[in-house]
Amino acid sequence: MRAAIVHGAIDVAALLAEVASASHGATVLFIGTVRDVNDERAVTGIDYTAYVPMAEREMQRILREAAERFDTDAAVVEHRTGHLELGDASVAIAVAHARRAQAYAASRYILEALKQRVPIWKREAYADGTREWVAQQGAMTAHQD
Amino acid sequence: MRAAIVHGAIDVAALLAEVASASHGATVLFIGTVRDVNDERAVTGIDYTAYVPMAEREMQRILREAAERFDTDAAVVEHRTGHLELGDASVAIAVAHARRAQAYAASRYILEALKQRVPIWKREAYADGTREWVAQQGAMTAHQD
Amino acid sequence: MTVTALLFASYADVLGREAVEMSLPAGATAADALAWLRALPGGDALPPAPLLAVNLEYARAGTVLHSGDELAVIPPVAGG
Amino acid sequence: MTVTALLFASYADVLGREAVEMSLPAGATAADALAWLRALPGGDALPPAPLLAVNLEYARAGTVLHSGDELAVIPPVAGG
Repeated sequence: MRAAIVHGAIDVAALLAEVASASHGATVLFIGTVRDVNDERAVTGIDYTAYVPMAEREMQRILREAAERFDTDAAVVEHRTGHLELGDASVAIAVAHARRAQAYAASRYILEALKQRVPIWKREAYADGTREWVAQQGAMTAHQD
Repeated sequence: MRAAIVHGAIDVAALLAEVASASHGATVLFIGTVRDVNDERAVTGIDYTAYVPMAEREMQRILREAAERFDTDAAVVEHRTGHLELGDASVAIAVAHARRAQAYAASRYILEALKQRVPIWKREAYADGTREWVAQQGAMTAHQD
Repeated sequence: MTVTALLFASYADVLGREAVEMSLPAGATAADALAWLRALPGGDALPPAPLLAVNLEYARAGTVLHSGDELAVIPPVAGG
Repeated sequence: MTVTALLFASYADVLGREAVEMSLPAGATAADALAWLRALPGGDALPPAPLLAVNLEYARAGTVLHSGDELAVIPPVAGG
Protein backbone atom coordinates (compact mmCIF):
# COMPACT_ATOMS: atom_id res chain seq x y z
CA MET A 1 0.00 0.00 0.00
CA ARG A 2 1.55 3.25 -1.15
CA ALA A 3 0.27 6.81 -1.45
CA ALA A 4 2.22 9.57 -3.14
CA ILE A 5 1.98 13.06 -4.49
CA VAL A 6 3.91 13.09 -7.77
CA HIS A 7 5.05 15.94 -9.96
CA GLY A 8 5.30 14.30 -13.36
CA ALA A 9 2.98 12.11 -15.40
CA ILE A 10 1.41 9.20 -13.52
CA ASP A 11 2.62 5.84 -14.85
CA VAL A 12 -0.53 3.73 -14.62
CA ALA A 13 1.21 0.64 -15.97
CA ALA A 14 3.62 0.86 -13.04
CA LEU A 15 0.71 1.14 -10.60
CA LEU A 16 -0.92 -1.93 -12.11
CA ALA A 17 2.34 -3.85 -11.85
CA GLU A 18 2.68 -2.75 -8.24
CA VAL A 19 -0.61 -4.35 -7.16
CA ALA A 20 -0.40 -7.40 -9.43
CA SER A 21 -0.20 -10.83 -7.83
CA ALA A 22 -1.44 -14.33 -8.61
CA SER A 23 -3.51 -14.28 -5.43
CA HIS A 24 -5.72 -11.47 -6.76
CA GLY A 25 -8.17 -12.19 -9.56
CA ALA A 26 -9.64 -8.69 -9.82
CA THR A 27 -7.88 -5.39 -10.40
CA VAL A 28 -9.70 -2.06 -10.61
CA LEU A 29 -7.87 1.02 -11.84
CA PHE A 30 -9.44 4.45 -11.58
CA ILE A 31 -7.93 7.34 -13.51
CA GLY A 32 -9.13 10.90 -13.05
CA THR A 33 -8.27 13.17 -15.98
CA VAL A 34 -8.64 16.85 -16.76
CA ARG A 35 -11.96 17.47 -18.50
CA ASP A 36 -12.55 20.18 -21.07
CA VAL A 37 -15.71 21.39 -19.29
CA ASN A 38 -16.61 22.03 -15.67
CA ASP A 39 -19.87 23.61 -14.58
CA GLU A 40 -20.53 24.52 -18.21
CA ARG A 41 -17.30 26.53 -18.49
CA ALA A 42 -14.68 25.63 -21.10
CA VAL A 43 -11.54 24.52 -19.24
CA THR A 44 -8.10 24.70 -20.83
CA GLY A 45 -5.98 23.28 -17.99
CA ILE A 46 -5.70 22.83 -14.23
CA ASP A 47 -2.96 23.66 -11.73
CA TYR A 48 -2.96 21.30 -8.77
CA THR A 49 -1.23 22.13 -5.53
CA ALA A 50 -1.06 20.16 -2.29
CA TYR A 51 0.06 20.28 1.31
CA VAL A 52 2.33 17.42 0.37
CA PRO A 53 3.31 15.77 3.68
CA MET A 54 -0.23 15.98 5.05
CA ALA A 55 -1.77 14.85 1.76
CA GLU A 56 0.45 11.77 1.66
CA ARG A 57 -0.29 11.00 5.30
CA GLU A 58 -4.04 11.38 4.76
CA MET A 59 -3.97 9.20 1.63
CA GLN A 60 -2.03 6.55 3.59
CA ARG A 61 -4.70 6.69 6.27
CA ILE A 62 -7.41 6.23 3.63
CA LEU A 63 -5.60 3.17 2.27
CA ARG A 64 -5.49 1.72 5.79
CA GLU A 65 -9.20 2.40 6.21
CA ALA A 66 -9.91 0.66 2.90
CA ALA A 67 -7.75 -2.27 4.03
CA GLU A 68 -9.83 -2.63 7.19
CA ARG A 69 -13.19 -2.25 5.48
CA PHE A 70 -12.56 -4.28 2.35
CA ASP A 71 -9.68 -6.53 3.33
CA THR A 72 -7.52 -4.93 0.67
CA ASP A 73 -3.81 -5.61 0.90
CA ALA A 74 -2.90 -4.31 -2.55
CA ALA A 75 -3.79 -0.69 -3.19
CA VAL A 76 -1.80 2.27 -4.43
CA VAL A 77 -2.75 5.86 -5.09
CA GLU A 78 -0.87 8.67 -6.80
CA HIS A 79 -2.02 12.26 -7.20
CA ARG A 80 -0.19 14.64 -9.48
CA THR A 81 0.49 18.30 -8.77
CA GLY A 82 1.63 21.14 -11.03
CA HIS A 83 0.20 22.18 -14.37
CA LEU A 84 -1.98 19.63 -16.15
CA GLU A 85 -3.30 19.86 -19.68
CA LEU A 86 -6.64 18.51 -20.90
CA GLY A 87 -6.70 14.73 -20.72
CA ASP A 88 -3.77 14.51 -18.29
CA ALA A 89 -4.25 12.15 -15.36
CA SER A 90 -4.49 13.96 -12.03
CA VAL A 91 -5.11 10.87 -9.92
CA ALA A 92 -4.82 7.12 -10.31
CA ILE A 93 -5.91 4.44 -7.87
CA ALA A 94 -5.09 0.77 -8.41
CA VAL A 95 -6.64 -1.91 -6.22
CA ALA A 96 -6.23 -5.66 -6.57
CA HIS A 97 -8.30 -8.14 -4.61
CA ALA A 98 -9.29 -11.78 -4.64
CA ARG A 99 -12.93 -10.66 -5.06
CA ARG A 100 -14.18 -8.22 -7.67
CA ALA A 101 -16.88 -6.69 -5.47
CA GLN A 102 -14.29 -5.65 -2.91
CA ALA A 103 -11.91 -4.36 -5.57
CA TYR A 104 -14.60 -2.02 -6.93
CA ALA A 105 -15.80 -0.97 -3.48
CA ALA A 106 -12.30 -0.23 -2.18
CA SER A 107 -11.44 1.76 -5.30
CA ARG A 108 -14.55 3.90 -4.92
CA TYR A 109 -14.01 4.35 -1.19
CA ILE A 110 -10.46 5.58 -1.71
CA LEU A 111 -11.54 7.99 -4.44
CA GLU A 112 -14.42 9.50 -2.47
CA ALA A 113 -12.38 9.86 0.72
CA LEU A 114 -9.55 11.47 -1.25
CA LYS A 115 -11.91 14.01 -2.78
CA GLN A 116 -13.49 14.74 0.57
CA ARG A 117 -10.50 15.31 2.79
CA VAL A 118 -7.03 15.13 1.25
CA PRO A 119 -5.48 18.64 1.21
CA ILE A 120 -5.14 19.14 -2.52
CA TRP A 121 -6.42 22.16 -4.42
CA LYS A 122 -6.97 23.00 -8.04
CA ARG A 123 -7.06 26.20 -9.99
CA GLU A 124 -8.87 25.85 -13.28
CA ALA A 125 -7.88 27.92 -16.30
CA TYR A 126 -10.75 28.82 -18.62
CA ALA A 127 -10.98 29.52 -22.33
CA ASP A 128 -11.80 33.18 -21.55
CA GLY A 129 -8.36 33.60 -19.93
CA THR A 130 -9.56 33.66 -16.31
CA ARG A 131 -8.42 31.27 -13.56
CA GLU A 132 -10.24 30.19 -10.44
CA TRP A 133 -9.69 28.03 -7.36
CA VAL A 134 -12.39 25.39 -7.40
CA ALA A 135 -13.77 23.46 -4.43
CA GLN A 136 -14.80 19.85 -4.62
CA GLN A 137 -18.53 19.44 -4.06
CA GLY A 138 -19.06 17.57 -0.82
CA ALA A 139 -15.57 18.24 0.50
CA MET A 140 -15.12 19.14 4.16
CA THR A 141 -15.15 22.92 4.44
CA ALA A 142 -15.21 23.76 8.14
CA HIS A 143 -13.60 22.35 11.22
CA GLN A 144 -15.69 20.27 13.59
CA ASP A 145 -16.00 21.67 17.08
CA MET B 1 -17.60 0.80 -28.22
CA ARG B 2 -15.80 -2.39 -29.18
CA ALA B 3 -15.99 -5.97 -27.93
CA ALA B 4 -13.54 -8.65 -28.97
CA ILE B 5 -12.34 -12.14 -28.20
CA VAL B 6 -8.55 -12.06 -28.49
CA HIS B 7 -6.01 -14.83 -28.59
CA GLY B 8 -2.89 -13.13 -27.28
CA ALA B 9 -2.13 -10.97 -24.28
CA ILE B 10 -4.59 -8.13 -23.65
CA ASP B 11 -2.96 -4.71 -24.10
CA VAL B 12 -4.60 -2.69 -21.33
CA ALA B 13 -2.71 0.48 -22.26
CA ALA B 14 -4.27 0.26 -25.72
CA LEU B 15 -7.74 -0.13 -24.19
CA LEU B 16 -7.18 2.93 -22.00
CA ALA B 17 -6.02 4.93 -25.02
CA GLU B 18 -9.08 3.77 -26.94
CA VAL B 19 -11.54 5.27 -24.44
CA ALA B 20 -9.48 8.37 -23.58
CA SER B 21 -10.92 11.79 -24.38
CA ALA B 22 -10.85 15.26 -22.87
CA SER B 23 -14.61 15.12 -22.41
CA HIS B 24 -14.33 12.26 -19.91
CA GLY B 25 -12.91 12.95 -16.48
CA ALA B 26 -13.24 9.43 -15.10
CA THR B 27 -11.86 6.17 -16.48
CA VAL B 28 -12.39 2.81 -14.80
CA LEU B 29 -10.41 -0.20 -15.96
CA PHE B 30 -11.24 -3.67 -14.71
CA ILE B 31 -8.77 -6.49 -15.24
CA GLY B 32 -9.61 -10.09 -14.43
CA THR B 33 -6.56 -12.27 -13.94
CA VAL B 34 -5.91 -15.96 -13.30
CA ARG B 35 -5.80 -16.63 -9.56
CA ASP B 36 -3.68 -19.30 -7.93
CA VAL B 37 -6.62 -20.61 -5.91
CA ASN B 38 -10.25 -21.32 -6.71
CA ASP B 39 -12.64 -22.98 -4.27
CA GLU B 40 -9.65 -23.85 -2.10
CA ARG B 41 -7.93 -25.78 -4.90
CA ALA B 42 -4.45 -24.78 -6.10
CA VAL B 43 -4.76 -23.62 -9.72
CA THR B 44 -1.81 -23.70 -12.11
CA GLY B 45 -3.46 -22.27 -15.23
CA ILE B 46 -6.71 -21.91 -17.16
CA ASP B 47 -7.73 -22.72 -20.72
CA TYR B 48 -10.46 -20.42 -21.98
CA THR B 49 -12.59 -21.26 -24.97
CA ALA B 50 -15.48 -19.33 -26.51
CA TYR B 51 -18.21 -19.52 -29.10
CA VAL B 52 -16.44 -16.59 -30.70
CA PRO B 53 -19.02 -14.97 -33.01
CA MET B 54 -21.81 -15.27 -30.44
CA ALA B 55 -19.54 -14.13 -27.59
CA GLU B 56 -18.56 -11.00 -29.51
CA ARG B 57 -22.17 -10.32 -30.43
CA GLU B 58 -23.33 -10.77 -26.84
CA MET B 59 -20.55 -8.53 -25.49
CA GLN B 60 -21.52 -5.87 -28.06
CA ARG B 61 -25.10 -6.12 -26.84
CA ILE B 62 -23.94 -5.68 -23.24
CA LEU B 63 -22.00 -2.55 -24.24
CA ARG B 64 -25.14 -1.17 -25.87
CA GLU B 65 -27.16 -1.93 -22.73
CA ALA B 66 -24.54 -0.16 -20.62
CA ALA B 67 -24.66 2.81 -23.00
CA GLU B 68 -28.42 3.06 -22.50
CA ARG B 69 -28.37 2.63 -18.75
CA PHE B 70 -25.33 4.73 -17.90
CA ASP B 71 -25.00 7.03 -20.89
CA THR B 72 -21.62 5.53 -21.69
CA ASP B 73 -20.22 6.30 -25.11
CA ALA B 74 -16.69 5.09 -24.44
CA ALA B 75 -16.42 1.46 -23.42
CA VAL B 76 -14.36 -1.42 -24.71
CA VAL B 77 -14.08 -5.03 -23.60
CA GLU B 78 -11.66 -7.77 -24.58
CA HIS B 79 -11.70 -11.38 -23.41
CA ARG B 80 -8.79 -13.67 -24.07
CA THR B 81 -9.01 -17.34 -25.04
CA GLY B 82 -6.41 -20.10 -25.11
CA HIS B 83 -4.01 -21.12 -22.37
CA LEU B 84 -3.45 -18.58 -19.60
CA GLU B 85 -0.86 -18.78 -16.85
CA LEU B 86 -1.26 -17.50 -13.29
CA GLY B 87 -1.57 -13.72 -13.28
CA ASP B 88 -2.45 -13.46 -16.98
CA ALA B 89 -5.36 -11.17 -17.79
CA SER B 90 -8.41 -13.06 -19.06
CA VAL B 91 -10.65 -10.03 -19.42
CA ALA B 92 -10.26 -6.25 -19.44
CA ILE B 93 -13.02 -3.65 -19.51
CA ALA B 94 -12.26 0.06 -19.96
CA VAL B 95 -14.98 2.66 -19.50
CA ALA B 96 -14.57 6.44 -19.65
CA HIS B 97 -17.30 8.83 -18.60
CA ALA B 98 -17.81 12.44 -17.63
CA ARG B 99 -19.01 11.23 -14.20
CA ARG B 100 -17.14 8.81 -11.97
CA ALA B 101 -20.28 7.15 -10.55
CA GLN B 102 -21.41 6.14 -14.02
CA ALA B 103 -17.94 4.97 -15.01
CA TYR B 104 -17.84 2.58 -12.04
CA ALA B 105 -21.45 1.43 -12.49
CA ALA B 106 -21.06 0.78 -16.21
CA SER B 107 -17.82 -1.15 -15.64
CA ARG B 108 -19.47 -3.36 -13.05
CA TYR B 109 -22.56 -3.87 -15.19
CA ILE B 110 -20.51 -5.00 -18.17
CA LEU B 111 -18.47 -7.40 -16.02
CA GLU B 112 -21.47 -9.00 -14.32
CA ALA B 113 -23.43 -9.37 -17.56
CA LEU B 114 -20.38 -10.88 -19.26
CA LYS B 115 -19.96 -13.44 -16.50
CA GLN B 116 -23.63 -14.26 -16.56
CA ARG B 117 -24.30 -14.79 -20.23
CA VAL B 118 -21.39 -14.51 -22.67
CA PRO B 119 -20.59 -17.97 -24.07
CA ILE B 120 -17.08 -18.40 -22.75
CA TRP B 121 -15.84 -21.42 -20.80
CA LYS B 122 -12.83 -22.19 -18.72
CA ARG B 123 -11.03 -25.38 -17.81
CA GLU B 124 -8.88 -25.00 -14.74
CA ALA B 125 -5.68 -27.01 -14.33
CA TYR B 126 -4.85 -27.93 -10.75
CA ALA B 127 -1.62 -28.57 -8.91
CA ASP B 128 -2.57 -32.25 -8.57
CA GLY B 129 -2.50 -32.62 -12.38
CA THR B 130 -6.26 -32.79 -12.89
CA ARG B 131 -8.30 -30.41 -15.07
CA GLU B 132 -11.92 -29.42 -14.81
CA TRP B 133 -14.50 -27.31 -16.63
CA VAL B 134 -15.73 -24.72 -14.16
CA ALA B 135 -19.05 -22.89 -14.21
CA GLN B 136 -19.43 -19.29 -13.16
CA GLN B 137 -21.58 -19.00 -10.06
CA GLY B 138 -24.77 -17.21 -10.98
CA ALA B 139 -24.39 -17.83 -14.71
CA MET B 140 -27.45 -18.78 -16.71
CA THR B 141 -27.61 -22.56 -16.84
CA ALA B 142 -30.94 -23.46 -18.40
CA HIS B 143 -33.00 -22.05 -21.20
CA GLN B 144 -36.11 -20.08 -20.34
CA ASP B 145 -39.36 -21.60 -21.60
CA MET C 1 -33.29 -30.40 -43.67
CA THR C 2 -29.75 -30.05 -42.40
CA VAL C 3 -28.92 -28.20 -39.20
CA THR C 4 -25.44 -27.88 -37.71
CA ALA C 5 -25.10 -28.47 -33.99
CA LEU C 6 -22.17 -26.94 -32.15
CA LEU C 7 -20.91 -28.31 -28.85
CA PHE C 8 -18.54 -26.62 -26.44
CA ALA C 9 -16.41 -27.31 -23.41
CA SER C 10 -17.70 -30.23 -21.32
CA TYR C 11 -20.47 -30.94 -23.85
CA ALA C 12 -17.92 -31.33 -26.64
CA ASP C 13 -15.97 -33.66 -24.34
CA VAL C 14 -18.90 -35.98 -23.64
CA LEU C 15 -19.87 -36.25 -27.31
CA GLY C 16 -16.28 -36.40 -28.50
CA ARG C 17 -16.82 -33.66 -31.09
CA GLU C 18 -17.45 -29.96 -31.48
CA ALA C 19 -19.86 -30.02 -34.43
CA VAL C 20 -22.46 -32.43 -35.79
CA GLU C 21 -24.47 -32.24 -38.99
CA MET C 22 -28.04 -33.23 -38.14
CA SER C 23 -30.65 -34.38 -40.63
CA LEU C 24 -33.99 -33.32 -39.19
CA PRO C 25 -37.55 -33.32 -40.49
CA ALA C 26 -39.04 -30.00 -41.60
CA GLY C 27 -40.63 -28.17 -38.68
CA ALA C 28 -38.21 -29.65 -36.14
CA THR C 29 -37.60 -27.51 -33.08
CA ALA C 30 -34.48 -26.87 -31.02
CA ALA C 31 -35.89 -29.38 -28.52
CA ASP C 32 -36.11 -32.00 -31.29
CA ALA C 33 -32.50 -31.29 -32.22
CA LEU C 34 -31.49 -31.68 -28.60
CA ALA C 35 -33.28 -35.04 -28.39
CA TRP C 36 -31.40 -36.08 -31.55
CA LEU C 37 -28.09 -35.13 -29.91
CA ARG C 38 -28.94 -36.86 -26.63
CA ALA C 39 -29.54 -40.07 -28.59
CA LEU C 40 -25.93 -40.07 -29.83
CA PRO C 41 -23.32 -42.18 -27.99
CA GLY C 42 -22.45 -40.18 -24.86
CA GLY C 43 -25.38 -37.84 -25.51
CA ASP C 44 -27.22 -38.88 -22.37
CA ALA C 45 -24.58 -36.89 -20.46
CA LEU C 46 -26.07 -33.69 -21.90
CA PRO C 47 -28.54 -32.13 -19.46
CA PRO C 48 -32.23 -32.34 -20.40
CA ALA C 49 -32.60 -28.54 -20.60
CA PRO C 50 -29.31 -26.88 -21.48
CA LEU C 51 -28.95 -23.33 -22.75
CA LEU C 52 -29.49 -23.23 -26.50
CA ALA C 53 -28.66 -20.70 -29.16
CA VAL C 54 -29.85 -20.55 -32.75
CA ASN C 55 -27.81 -18.51 -35.21
CA LEU C 56 -25.83 -16.78 -32.44
CA GLU C 57 -28.85 -15.82 -30.30
CA TYR C 58 -30.08 -17.51 -27.16
CA ALA C 59 -33.23 -19.41 -28.11
CA ARG C 60 -36.07 -21.27 -26.44
CA ALA C 61 -36.43 -25.01 -26.85
CA GLY C 62 -39.60 -24.47 -28.88
CA THR C 63 -37.82 -22.43 -31.56
CA VAL C 64 -38.55 -23.88 -35.00
CA LEU C 65 -35.40 -24.61 -36.97
CA HIS C 66 -34.74 -24.01 -40.62
CA SER C 67 -32.35 -25.64 -43.05
CA GLY C 68 -28.86 -24.21 -42.61
CA ASP C 69 -29.45 -23.04 -39.05
CA GLU C 70 -26.66 -23.28 -36.51
CA LEU C 71 -27.82 -24.68 -33.18
CA ALA C 72 -25.41 -24.31 -30.26
CA VAL C 73 -25.73 -26.24 -27.03
CA ILE C 74 -24.27 -23.93 -24.41
CA PRO C 75 -22.74 -25.23 -21.17
CA PRO C 76 -22.89 -22.99 -18.08
CA VAL C 77 -20.71 -20.05 -19.02
CA ALA C 78 -17.59 -19.04 -17.12
CA GLY C 79 -16.16 -15.92 -18.71
CA GLY C 80 -14.44 -13.23 -16.72
CA MET D 1 6.33 30.89 21.47
CA THR D 2 6.74 30.62 17.70
CA VAL D 3 4.25 28.76 15.52
CA THR D 4 4.45 28.51 11.74
CA ALA D 5 1.23 29.10 9.82
CA LEU D 6 0.89 27.61 6.35
CA LEU D 7 -1.53 28.99 3.80
CA PHE D 8 -2.62 27.34 0.59
CA ALA D 9 -4.42 28.04 -2.66
CA SER D 10 -6.92 30.95 -2.36
CA TYR D 11 -5.87 31.58 1.26
CA ALA D 12 -2.26 32.07 0.20
CA ASP D 13 -3.52 34.43 -2.51
CA VAL D 14 -5.48 36.66 -0.14
CA LEU D 15 -2.61 36.93 2.34
CA GLY D 16 0.03 37.18 -0.35
CA ARG D 17 2.18 34.47 1.21
CA GLU D 18 2.31 30.74 1.89
CA ALA D 19 3.92 30.76 5.33
CA VAL D 20 3.96 33.12 8.31
CA GLU D 21 5.96 32.91 11.52
CA MET D 22 3.61 33.81 14.38
CA SER D 23 4.67 34.89 17.83
CA LEU D 24 1.94 33.73 20.18
CA PRO D 25 1.55 33.65 23.96
CA ALA D 26 1.97 30.30 25.71
CA GLY D 27 -1.34 28.40 25.81
CA ALA D 28 -2.61 29.92 22.57
CA THR D 29 -5.03 27.77 20.60
CA ALA D 30 -5.51 27.19 16.88
CA ALA D 31 -8.42 29.66 17.11
CA ASP D 32 -6.08 32.28 18.59
CA ALA D 33 -3.64 31.71 15.74
CA LEU D 34 -6.45 32.07 13.25
CA ALA D 35 -7.50 35.39 14.84
CA TRP D 36 -3.85 36.49 14.55
CA LEU D 37 -3.85 35.62 10.84
CA ARG D 38 -7.20 37.30 10.22
CA ALA D 39 -5.77 40.51 11.68
CA LEU D 40 -3.08 40.62 8.97
CA PRO D 41 -3.60 42.78 5.87
CA GLY D 42 -6.01 40.79 3.67
CA GLY D 43 -6.67 38.38 6.53
CA ASP D 44 -10.32 39.32 6.82
CA ALA D 45 -10.84 37.40 3.57
CA LEU D 46 -10.14 34.16 5.48
CA PRO D 47 -13.39 32.53 6.59
CA PRO D 48 -14.17 32.64 10.32
CA ALA D 49 -14.09 28.85 10.68
CA PRO D 50 -11.84 27.28 8.07
CA LEU D 51 -10.46 23.75 8.25
CA LEU D 52 -7.32 23.68 10.37
CA ALA D 53 -4.50 21.18 10.74
CA VAL D 54 -1.81 21.04 13.39
CA ASN D 55 1.33 19.07 12.61
CA LEU D 56 -0.24 17.37 9.59
CA GLU D 57 -3.47 16.31 11.32
CA TYR D 58 -6.87 17.94 11.08
CA ALA D 59 -7.42 19.77 14.36
CA ARG D 60 -10.22 21.53 16.23
CA ALA D 61 -10.09 25.27 16.79
CA GLY D 62 -9.64 24.65 20.51
CA THR D 63 -6.41 22.70 20.05
CA VAL D 64 -3.66 24.16 22.25
CA LEU D 65 -0.52 24.98 20.28
CA HIS D 66 3.07 24.45 21.30
CA SER D 67 6.25 26.15 20.23
CA GLY D 68 7.42 24.81 16.89
CA ASP D 69 3.97 23.59 15.85
CA GLU D 70 2.91 23.87 12.23
CA LEU D 71 -0.62 25.22 11.81
CA ALA D 72 -2.17 24.88 8.37
CA VAL D 73 -5.28 26.77 7.26
CA ILE D 74 -6.91 24.48 4.78
CA PRO D 75 -9.20 25.79 2.01
CA PRO D 76 -11.99 23.52 0.75
CA VAL D 77 -10.12 20.65 -0.86
CA ALA D 78 -10.44 19.70 -4.52
CA GLY D 79 -8.32 16.62 -5.18
CA GLY D 80 -9.30 13.96 -7.66
